[in-house]
Amino acid sequence: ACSQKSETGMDKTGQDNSLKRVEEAQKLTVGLCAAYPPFESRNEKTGKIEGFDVDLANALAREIGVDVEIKDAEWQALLGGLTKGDYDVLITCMSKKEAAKENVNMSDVYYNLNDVVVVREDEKSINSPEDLKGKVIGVQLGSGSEQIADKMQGFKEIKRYNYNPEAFIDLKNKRIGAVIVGYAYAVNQMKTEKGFKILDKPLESSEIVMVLRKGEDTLTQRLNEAFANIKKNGVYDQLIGNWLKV
Amino acid sequence: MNFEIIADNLWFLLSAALLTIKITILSFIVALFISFIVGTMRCEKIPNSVEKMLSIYVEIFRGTPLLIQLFFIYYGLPSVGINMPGFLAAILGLALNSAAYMSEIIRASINAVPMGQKEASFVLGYNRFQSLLHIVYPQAIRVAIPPLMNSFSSLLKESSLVSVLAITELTRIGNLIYTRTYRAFEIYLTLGIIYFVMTYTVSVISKKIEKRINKAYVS
Amino acid sequence: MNFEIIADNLWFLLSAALLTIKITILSFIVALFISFIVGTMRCEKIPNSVEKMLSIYVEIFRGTPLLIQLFFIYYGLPSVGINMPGFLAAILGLALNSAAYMSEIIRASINAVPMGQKEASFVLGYNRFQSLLHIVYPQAIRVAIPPLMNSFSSLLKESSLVSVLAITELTRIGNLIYTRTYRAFEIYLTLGIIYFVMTYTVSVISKKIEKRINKAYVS
Amino acid sequence: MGNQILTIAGLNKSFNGVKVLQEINLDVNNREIISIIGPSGSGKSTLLRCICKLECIDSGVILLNGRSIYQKDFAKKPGTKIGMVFQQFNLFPHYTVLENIARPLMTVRRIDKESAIETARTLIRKVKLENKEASFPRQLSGGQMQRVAIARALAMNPDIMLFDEPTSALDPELSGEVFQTIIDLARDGMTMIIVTHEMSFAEEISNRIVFMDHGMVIEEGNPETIFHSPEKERTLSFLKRIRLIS
Amino acid sequence: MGNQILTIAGLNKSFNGVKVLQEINLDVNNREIISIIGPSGSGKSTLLRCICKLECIDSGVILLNGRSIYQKDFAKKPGTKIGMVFQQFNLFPHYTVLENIARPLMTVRRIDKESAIETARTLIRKVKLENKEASFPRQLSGGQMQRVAIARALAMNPDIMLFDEPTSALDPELSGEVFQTIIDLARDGMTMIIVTHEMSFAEEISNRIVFMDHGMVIEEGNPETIFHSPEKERTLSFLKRIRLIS
Ligand SMILES: Nc1ncnc2c1ncn2[C@@H]1O[C@H](COP(=O)(O)OP(=O)(O)OP(=O)(O)O)[C@@H](O)[C@H]1O
Ligand SMILES: Nc1ncnc2c1ncn2[C@@H]1O[C@H](COP(=O)(O)OP(=O)(O)OP(=O)(O)O)[C@@H](O)[C@H]1O
Ligand SMILES: NC(=O)CC[C@H](N)C(=O)O
Ligand SMILES: [Mg+2]
Ligand SMILES: [Mg+2]
Repeated sequence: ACSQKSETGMDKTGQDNSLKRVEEAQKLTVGLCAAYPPFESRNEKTGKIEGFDVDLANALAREIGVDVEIKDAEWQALLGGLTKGDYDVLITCMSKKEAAKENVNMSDVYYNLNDVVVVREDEKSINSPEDLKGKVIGVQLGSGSEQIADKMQGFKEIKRYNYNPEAFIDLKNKRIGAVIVGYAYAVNQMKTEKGFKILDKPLESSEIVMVLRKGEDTLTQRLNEAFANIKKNGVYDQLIGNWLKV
Repeated sequence: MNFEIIADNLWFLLSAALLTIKITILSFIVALFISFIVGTMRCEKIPNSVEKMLSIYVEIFRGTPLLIQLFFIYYGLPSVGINMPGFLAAILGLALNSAAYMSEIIRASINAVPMGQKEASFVLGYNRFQSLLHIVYPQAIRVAIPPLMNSFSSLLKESSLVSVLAITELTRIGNLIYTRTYRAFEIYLTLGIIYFVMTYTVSVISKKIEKRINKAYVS
Repeated sequence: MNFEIIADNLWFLLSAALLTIKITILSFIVALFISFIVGTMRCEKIPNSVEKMLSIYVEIFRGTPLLIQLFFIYYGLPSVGINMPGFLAAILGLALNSAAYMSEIIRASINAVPMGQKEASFVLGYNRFQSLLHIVYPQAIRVAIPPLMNSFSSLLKESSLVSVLAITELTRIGNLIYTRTYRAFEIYLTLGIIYFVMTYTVSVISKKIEKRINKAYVS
Repeated sequence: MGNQILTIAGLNKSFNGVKVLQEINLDVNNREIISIIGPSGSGKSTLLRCICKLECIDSGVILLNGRSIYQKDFAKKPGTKIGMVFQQFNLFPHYTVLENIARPLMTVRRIDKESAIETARTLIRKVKLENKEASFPRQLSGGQMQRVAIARALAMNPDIMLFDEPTSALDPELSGEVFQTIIDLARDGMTMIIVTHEMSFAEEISNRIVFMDHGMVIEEGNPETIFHSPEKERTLSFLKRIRLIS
Repeated sequence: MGNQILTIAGLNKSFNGVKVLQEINLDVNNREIISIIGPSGSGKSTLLRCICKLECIDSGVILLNGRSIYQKDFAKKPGTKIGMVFQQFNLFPHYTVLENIARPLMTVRRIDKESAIETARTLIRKVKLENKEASFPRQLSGGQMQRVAIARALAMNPDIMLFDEPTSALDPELSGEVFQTIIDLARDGMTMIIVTHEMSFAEEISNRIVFMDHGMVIEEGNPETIFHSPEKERTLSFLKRIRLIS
């Protein structure tokens, strides 16, 4: 069942040709799931996919000297799509834990993201993660937040949504008591939709990485170099300022 | 290929299948109820405005995707103050959708009862309601059962869509196992088999019932 | 209520609707092709094993949810080396599913052509293929068109499911707009209207065609 | 006049603007047996259907025992019941013979089950179908079905019985048994209006013959006169045609 | 023997184990006109259907112009064409009269459109339907349809024509025109086998009458003998019955 993997990552001799492939194509194909502002989402005015990850991808590609093609996909399909060969790299706010489910290459950590608990503003009974016992909480299916929730004990029920926004709608409509989600998302969420608050005490921190196919070391290395460069030249900080400043 | 995952999760899958069956049966009952009312009313002389409304209901639910109907009911309606739990929304969405199709079955079946039956009962002194209950329905139901069994099968399959409302029925459980194991082939194959066994059972039962009805009518 | 969002995104919605139409038409064409082959073969004398295989194909695709079929094709098949882009998987899934239903329509329509027609053509010296092409199909198609138009409508609605394969057709665009704006009511209402307009158009066209066929057959 | 049971006066009826019954006047005395004859489409069935309210009328009066059949509580008063026997029998296929007769009694008259069955049995004996009471209509011959239909109508204890071509759907051999049942009824003193194409039967059983054509009563009188020396040309030509065929 | 066009010897045919044709022997000479008569179910249609290969046979030989009809390239050799006219006409409803005749020529014989139409027109004139060539079958009377069917069969230039009760589906008035067409054909010297229940027509047109019963040829001979002094009891009783009815 593994035979088809050679058609992408390795050439016939088993050599890693991933960087060569990208350079020859003059294009880095980036997979992401555009339902996670501020990292990636579809601008409702322009219809373009935008966000921190998109700008990061562009900055890195510029370093390498290629173009970027963004491919939007279902969150649940991303890792499968990567192994199938649909993308060169996933830049989609994916944590090491999320990616570890599959045998993949990971870049250096490009962001540290806390998972937090979000509740309704008028919520009195939940003031710390411990208060979540006996409550119904919502998470996005297949996300790191889901893994955290699965590890914690004592919920009445974990509702697993295709997308975080659905969880927030249910939170707003009092169908669930809390949502566990990445901090940046939560902050962004509260900009568009009032009536929520973030519990002070964060849950766990996740290391966000770029994810590549197993064995594609040359491309992984090149991306790490490029990342180091933009960190040095200030582009990275500018991106943080644009998207993730709280 | 690795079917250990399936073996590990079999219990999980089967109890989810049970929920799928429960959802299907519940929404079928509700749909049956709605479709009988709608189908019957559309056969009777009713005010034009009511007839118009019913036909709009049928056309809308048959003319738009079930997926959109489910999203609208569950995520859309709260903003006009109608807020219901996911399970209820699922049942309601499935039932309203199926009922639109089923009401047409009921209507056709009632119309298949010869006019003379209604006339005979009227002359004997039955009122509209009695005539319907004692004379028309019992005959219409024989005609309606095979297509209604078919609707039940469709409902069983369509219930997979309520997974989008975060209800952990069979399809959702499949998705869940998938995001943990990434063994899509084995998982969706298994789901397919479970669904197939269910719909196949329904079709076998349906054929038996049909045969019995036909036999009763011929002998 | 806030329909500004809709106004802002109307252009996107409409171009997504165009993609929906494109997907529908493409898969309908593929389905038509498959269903003609399968439906025709099941009417002709073919080896028992082939007949068995075709009937299994039809039963499986009619007996399991389209959603599962899509998941299986897109996520499951790559692990046995069959790897295709989402768009292709969508078309293939929709087409295989619809074709299972449509092949039964084709089969019934071919069987509705009187035996005498095939016999007359045979006696005149037509071979099987010529008889099919010149005599049987033209007559079968008249019978098949209304139910096939209905299948087209169903396909249009079912194409909403391919949103789960991350194809930015109408339903997924709706979902994406909704991720940023949270205006579920307005968005899904609009989606519903767009779908309804499309299916309604199909049904109007279908009625016109039907009328024309009937007229041609009666006059 | 005191024993006039049915009075029809100035009855008009049209379908979609086409006059089907025109100024019909007809009086039926108690215990009288009237046969209506006339060509196809002359309005015979429509007249019967107006009398038992299966059709509404444009103008005119229909009185049964002096009460308009359109009075609100008409069917509830004693002496205001009309029995109708159809050409197509219209038995209820999902009821046995016994149920066909007993169920309407239970449903409409709210008679308890035992008495209903008793009445039904008496009537089944009357139409000589004792050994068929558990059969379903589909297991009976046409003649037997029609006799059940007559018994079913009789069970409601009607003041007048209407027959719309009761033997037209039957083979000639089967017509005999139905005629015999009607003759028995006549002997019991039932008031009847019979639409029929069987001239010899009409002549034998009737006190009066009504000849209709184009929605009008052309001529009426005793059987002797109508069949052997009708006044009107139209009656004569109709009778000639009918005799030619049979 | 030299002008024997069709030879049937030892033909057996059964449906699901039931013998329908038993040891049929029949020779047809060139220009001969044979009528097959016999009671319903005696196998007349089945015999014709075997000759034109609509049914396969259990055993026996069928030779047309000395060649087995089961030879591989049978229909491609000259002098091996069979025309068949059905009781139900079986015209192609989606073709006009002209197309019904011309299209098979184009499809089967690969004759070019102009010549096909020309041939078709000649035949339409022959069956006297000049003013109907653009009509569709549904716009024709039964007699006209059957004449088109005859013309269609003739167009293929057959060596022998088979007719299976060509007028049974027609009103008596319409039968005449079809008979006339067949008589005209006879005059042109066409070899024909006609299954018919019209005894007077059979007597008038045939050189030979074949009487079948229970799948066997009971008696054959010239019309004079068969109709007026048959040898076999069965033939006599069949003819008596037929005359009684008509
Ligand atoms: N429901 C209807 N709608 C329109 N026209 C009708 C309807 N019922 C009857 N008619 C017309 O009314 C006329 C009288 O019909 P009716 O059935 O009373 O004739 P009839 O004397 O009973 O004939 P028959 O001997 O054939 O039963 C006919 O011209 C018929 O076409
Ligand atoms: N396809 C079939 N399958 C089974 N039995 C058949 C089939 N076709 C004909 N038969 C049987 O074969 C026998 C001969 O039938 P055939 O049609 O040849 O009789 P026929 O002489 O043409 O009668 P008719 O005068 O009624 O047309 C009949 O008993 C018929 O039931
Ligand atoms: N693009 C995305 O949807 C990111 C998902 C995110 N990792 C989460 O925890 O939900
Ligand atoms: Mg009548
Ligand atoms: Mg025959």
